[in-house]
Amino acid sequence: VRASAPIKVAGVHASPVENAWNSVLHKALQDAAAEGVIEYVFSEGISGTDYPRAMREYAEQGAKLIIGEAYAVEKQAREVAADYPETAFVLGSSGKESGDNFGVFGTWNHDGAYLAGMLAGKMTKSNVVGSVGAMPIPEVNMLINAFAAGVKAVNPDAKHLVTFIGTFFDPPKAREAGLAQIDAGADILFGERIGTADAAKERGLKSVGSLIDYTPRYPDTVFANALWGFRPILNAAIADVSAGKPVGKDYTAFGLLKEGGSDVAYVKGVAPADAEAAMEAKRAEIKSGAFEVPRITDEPK
Amino acid sequence: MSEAILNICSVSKRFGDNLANDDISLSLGKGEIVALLGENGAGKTTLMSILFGHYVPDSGKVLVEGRELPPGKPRAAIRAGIGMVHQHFSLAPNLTVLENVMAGTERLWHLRSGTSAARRKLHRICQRFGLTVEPDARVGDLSVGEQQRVEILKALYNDAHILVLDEPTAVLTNLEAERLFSTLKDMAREGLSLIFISHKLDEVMAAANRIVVLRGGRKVAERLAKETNKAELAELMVGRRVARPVREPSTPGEVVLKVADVSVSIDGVERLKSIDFSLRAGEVLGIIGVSGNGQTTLAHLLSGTLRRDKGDLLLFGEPIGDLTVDDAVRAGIGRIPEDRNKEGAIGEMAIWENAVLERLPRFSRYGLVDRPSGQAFAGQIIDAFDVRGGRPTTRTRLLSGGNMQKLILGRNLMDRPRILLAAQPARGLDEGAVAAVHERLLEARRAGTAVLLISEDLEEVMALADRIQAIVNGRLSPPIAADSASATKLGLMMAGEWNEEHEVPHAF
Amino acid sequence: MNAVTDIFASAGLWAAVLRIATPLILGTLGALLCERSGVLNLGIEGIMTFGAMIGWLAVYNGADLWTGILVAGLSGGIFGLLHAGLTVTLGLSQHVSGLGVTLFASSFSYYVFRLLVPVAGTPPTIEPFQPIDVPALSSLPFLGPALFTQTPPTYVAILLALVLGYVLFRTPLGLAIRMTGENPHAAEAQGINPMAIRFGSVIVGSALMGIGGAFLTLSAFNSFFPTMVQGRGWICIALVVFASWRPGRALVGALLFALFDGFQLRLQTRLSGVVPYQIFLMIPYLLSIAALALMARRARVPQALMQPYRRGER
Amino acid sequence: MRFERREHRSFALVIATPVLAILCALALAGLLIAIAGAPVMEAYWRILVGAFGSRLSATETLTRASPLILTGLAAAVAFRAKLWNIGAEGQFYLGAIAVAAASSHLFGGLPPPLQVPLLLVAGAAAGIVLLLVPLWLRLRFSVDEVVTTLLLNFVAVLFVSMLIDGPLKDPMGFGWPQSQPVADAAVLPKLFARSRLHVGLMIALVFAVAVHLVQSRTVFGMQSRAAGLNPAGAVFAGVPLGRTLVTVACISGGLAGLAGAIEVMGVQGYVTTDLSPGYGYSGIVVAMLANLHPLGVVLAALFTAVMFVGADGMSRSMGIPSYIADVTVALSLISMLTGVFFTQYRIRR
Ligand SMILES: Nc1ncnc2c1ncn2[C@@H]1O[C@H](COP(=O)(O)OP(=O)(O)OP(=O)(O)O)[C@@H](O)[C@H]1O
Ligand SMILES: Nc1ncnc2c1ncn2[C@@H]1O[C@H](COP(=O)(O)OP(=O)(O)OP(=O)(O)O)[C@@H](O)[C@H]1O
Ligand SMILES: [Mg+2]
Ligand SMILES: [Mg+2]
Repeated sequence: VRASAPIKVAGVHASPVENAWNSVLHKALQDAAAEGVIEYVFSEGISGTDYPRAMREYAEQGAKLIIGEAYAVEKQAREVAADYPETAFVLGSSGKESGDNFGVFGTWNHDGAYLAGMLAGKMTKSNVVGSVGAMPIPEVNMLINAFAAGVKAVNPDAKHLVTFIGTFFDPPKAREAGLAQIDAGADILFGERIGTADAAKERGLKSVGSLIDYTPRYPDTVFANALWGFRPILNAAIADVSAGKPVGKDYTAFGLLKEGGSDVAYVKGVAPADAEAAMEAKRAEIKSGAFEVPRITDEPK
Repeated sequence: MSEAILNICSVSKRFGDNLANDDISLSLGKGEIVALLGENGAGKTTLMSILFGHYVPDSGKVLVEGRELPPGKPRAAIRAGIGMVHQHFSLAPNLTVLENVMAGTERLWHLRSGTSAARRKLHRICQRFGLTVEPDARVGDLSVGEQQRVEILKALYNDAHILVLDEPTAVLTNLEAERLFSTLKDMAREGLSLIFISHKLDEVMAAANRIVVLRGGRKVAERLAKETNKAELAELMVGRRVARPVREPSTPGEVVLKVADVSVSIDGVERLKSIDFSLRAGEVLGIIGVSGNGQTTLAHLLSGTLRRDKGDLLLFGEPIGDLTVDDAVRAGIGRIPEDRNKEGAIGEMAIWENAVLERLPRFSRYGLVDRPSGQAFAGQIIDAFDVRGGRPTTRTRLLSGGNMQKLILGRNLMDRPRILLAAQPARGLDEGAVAAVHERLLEARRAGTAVLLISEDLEEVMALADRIQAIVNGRLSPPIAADSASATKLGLMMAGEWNEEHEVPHAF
Repeated sequence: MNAVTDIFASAGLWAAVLRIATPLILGTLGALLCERSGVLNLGIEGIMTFGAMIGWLAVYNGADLWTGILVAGLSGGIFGLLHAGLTVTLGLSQHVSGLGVTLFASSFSYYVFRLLVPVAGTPPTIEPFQPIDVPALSSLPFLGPALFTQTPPTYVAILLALVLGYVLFRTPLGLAIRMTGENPHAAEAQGINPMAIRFGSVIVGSALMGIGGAFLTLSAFNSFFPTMVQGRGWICIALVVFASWRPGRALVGALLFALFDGFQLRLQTRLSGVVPYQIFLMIPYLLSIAALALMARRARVPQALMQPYRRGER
Repeated sequence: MRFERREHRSFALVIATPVLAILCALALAGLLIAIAGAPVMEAYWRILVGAFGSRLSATETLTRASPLILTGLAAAVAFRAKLWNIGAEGQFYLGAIAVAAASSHLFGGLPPPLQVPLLLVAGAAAGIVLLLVPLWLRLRFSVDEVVTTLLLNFVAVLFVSMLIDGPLKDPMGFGWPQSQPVADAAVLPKLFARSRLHVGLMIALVFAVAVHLVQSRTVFGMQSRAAGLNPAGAVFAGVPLGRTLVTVACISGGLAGLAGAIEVMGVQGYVTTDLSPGYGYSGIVVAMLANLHPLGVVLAALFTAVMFVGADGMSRSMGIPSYIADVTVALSLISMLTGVFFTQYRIRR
């Protein structure tokens, strides 16, 4: 990123920024602002009805780049972008880019989930692992499927349980779902939702985090995380904007492990050494492009 | 009569522009029964509400045994030994008798209700005054008479030695009222002091030692019962001589309404059992009966708000099946409901709206209400029937009971109905208003209207009706000519004593 | 079917039931107390949110857990005061005021939270209540782990249900509250001050709601998230109806609902995706409506519910 | 101290009270803004700018007011007849999903002049159906409708959630729970280019006037008012109580369903479970603010929309937490309700 006047970036978050996914964006943007690369303003908890207005207001206020999520407003978001050709929009989306100024990115941290699954598969004593997710939407499905695939890759006999809590925002409920899985025999939990690790912690078991690094929050519980970093995507977008290049493209790849966007973060020495070695080997393969983690967006069973 | 136990000193109370109590003073001796008399809206209830602490007086004070009561504190009044039986019952229908009686009698922060002690105390009081009720019955399941008893028990349970009863007999049958007054007299002999409010001069003369008359918020007279008479009291109340009109002889015309073998059930209970009667043009047919025996059902049936189970209704000789309100209005049946506040008018609506609501087809075109002609109609009623206190656009709630009754009479009589159904037309009204209503009914009769008068007031029926039938337990007695009727005979009829068959009267 | 019996035979389910039920018990008791005095309190969802936030915030700033509970209760009481002022003193329509309180209390808690806890990443945590073992009982086979290893607020909630039942049906105060809910005019005629009773009931009831919310952040979880109350308040309103305004039945109703939820979470791990999860979530609402239809005839609804009381007005 | 009902309201009072109420709400909101460390006076200015300051903000305010007018009318009509319909939120969602379903499965091929009215009717019908359930429970079992309509809101949203997760799920929605979109022919025309303001506003205004005329001029209006004020009296006067209530429910539920319909056809294009930011609930407060007067509902809806859109925009330009918008709306609703009360009552010692 070139050192020039910071460009004005606006974040529009449909959820409160506590939500793990939004917090990844929010943190990356805050960091960039702290470094003086951008000037960051944001709105959070913006419902679908208000979302397009927030985008328009920021565009009218002179934001050069607008970061956010188009999931609930795919159609309208593109209309807004078409109305403000001078502003760059880069939004989390399951759809395609459109025009010159509407770029998209997906949340592909399944590489990390696969690798964490490889550790979990070797660690489980009961041979049962569990995943707690919000709702069976594609990106959540892909993540949980990748974790399960990682487990199966090293331990084909392991059983994998899945629970969806039906909402994005109910940590106590995610915790109950986790406890239910433990009661059903699981001894390692993959927490797509915050709250899951609390169940593992309560029962003295291990857990895997997603999107952000949960280990500091649950030092003895969360031994691995399927990290997703937004900074590479952000940097790429900022670079395009600064260079005056169109942002109408798919930025997802910048979030892949191969590109340094996502990764696995794990506490060394928790999993058996051979498991860690196997996992590191696979990680190198992914990096080199020799191996690709399957992307399955069907609802996990 | 010893020392005054209660003194009300120069009490005044204003509601908006309305001076409801104007410098009223009143005293009550131990063991004395004072009757408070006055027109509707004279300020009786207001005065008693001040005494009991429901209202704060603008000036004046209340002394009990020489000590001043703090204003606006019902608790203090109860502690000072004042018990009040309200004009409109104030009971919690879902609670038991015992709970209704006990509530508020103990320190709120006690950790446990003294239910068994309370039960014993209630039992003692019941015994002493001969007021029996089942302590664990749900109040909502009790009859009106029993509820009245619960109200009195509530006051006695609080060790009241001054008991205030606001129109206690308005909803009671004659028999119940008699029993109530004999209990009250017993209480007075036991040293209780009583104030009661009533519009019924007979009761007042029979029970009270002393009578205080209010008019327009002021005390206008005070008489010992033995030194006055009904006529004087009526005059004092209204401020002029009032005489109830009496019917002059006439010859009735053809039969306009015939009810043949009609039965009606409500919620599975047969309320009317094969009743028969016919009504002729230019006559008043009086139907008497103790409340609860089916007269309300009969009134509703003929008003068009109930369906019959069997039998025929013949209007002007034609069978009409079930009568609806629309049918009734179109056929020229005027209807005066028994409960004017609940059924007769919609308080929050304007006078003109109440005047036209039941005859909207006449005051509308293509589904649109014809406001000007509706208001004109209401104006005519106001002029012709001397409705005081409002213009066509005034909210009806603001009218007093008597004026509301005139409005209801007016909207029915304006169009010269062929049949007029009058259920308890003078209930709760003062002497002046009663006379006015009776005059209107007789006027309609003279004009050829057939009047069906349903009433519990024997005096009223004897004064107005040409023929009288009694309704007992859903059955109708054969008619007798009013000229051959006497209070005793009618009393027997209301007890079900008529010739053909012997029915067990409705237990009360 | 085997799966079902397995689930019911696991102590974990029953322990979960008590945990899930606790905030519902507290909220339902609060709503029930308000309604018994004749005031519908639809502010519950917002009051629970605020309780969850402020209780957590107090502990985060160094207060101990019980102080956090107390603070949540107090804040609930203050919102109760607002609701009572609008509905009892002014006699405004209760459902409208309640919706207003919910709107205000929830948005206000998010606002306060965001001002005081600027975020980066997931919100900070506190050390929540730990399960305590009831001496002797907790070592019972099955029953011990199922019922007697809960956090203290759970025991308190159950105790409160019994206490409220006792107060309502065995003490003079309870009788005064019930009479006010049935007919405030009758209460006043007995020397009871219906306004004071309603104020007191709404304040105490709302305090219970606040505590119910705080359970979410001080025991069920360890940090606050906006929108985390997730409709639990509305469930409580339904449960009051289901319980036909009796604390004992409210306790049973809350446990039953929690059983559905706990069962549903366990069933999913075995047969995921057979029945849409929405069906499970609808059940408590539909059951409450059915319960209402069945008992409405018996008219045990507090008769003065939602009717403003104004002194000296007929 | 006690309150006494005013029989006559002076015009000055009717004007002064809401002004005072707004000032009071703004003062409280200002306090919160000051706590956030922002300059209060500028914030007030920003609220104004945010609500009317540009073509964008003005059209956005009106866009938000459109469904609020309809849900406000839905509540006002029902409350007048003492039918306590707290269920406009659920009716809104059913109206919306009915439109989405009908457009993608029934009428999708029809040209706009046919399809648009048919869809509006479908939306209204769905709202009606949802309200008829609690009404039936009330008429048949005398179940109080406050609680049933409230509870059905949650049932309705869950039902919609189930549909958009299942049979009505958009296959092109990348697995997200959202309904199939309405056909292009069903999209309501925009009133201005480059804005979201659509003819739904006109529909809402027409209905406000229509409801006003029906209530004040027609036989049905008078009868439904009577039924609300005093059912026994209405029956005695020959008002068919059941039929009147059913008609009222049809109007009320229909308006709420229509609100959902225009929101889908005019703004969103498809249904998600966060389609409504509480339009149904706000509608109730809007109706109360308007004293249940249909034309007042238009003003009250505008007021609510101005407060929200203005404060929301202000939060963005001042960089304070965006939750301030909801706080401001809540404060102004509460103080307006209190204000409306004091136009009806006076304090007496
Ligand atoms: N709560 C009130 N608010 C306003 N005015 C009232 C109120 N209560 C009574 N009034 C006024 O006080 C006057 C006296 O009313 P009150 O009820 O004392 O009459 P009353 O003598 O008891 O009549 P009735 O015989 O019909 O019971 C009425 O004319 C009425 O205008
Ligand atoms: N809450 C009130 N506010 C204002 N005025 C009232 C109120 N209640 C009663 N009034 C007025 O009080 C007067 C008398 O009322 P009241 O109810 O005593 O009439 P009434 O003749 O006694 O009727 P009824 O015989 O049916 O009891 C009327 O003018 C009425 O407008
Ligand atoms: Mg009277
Ligand atoms: Mg009186």
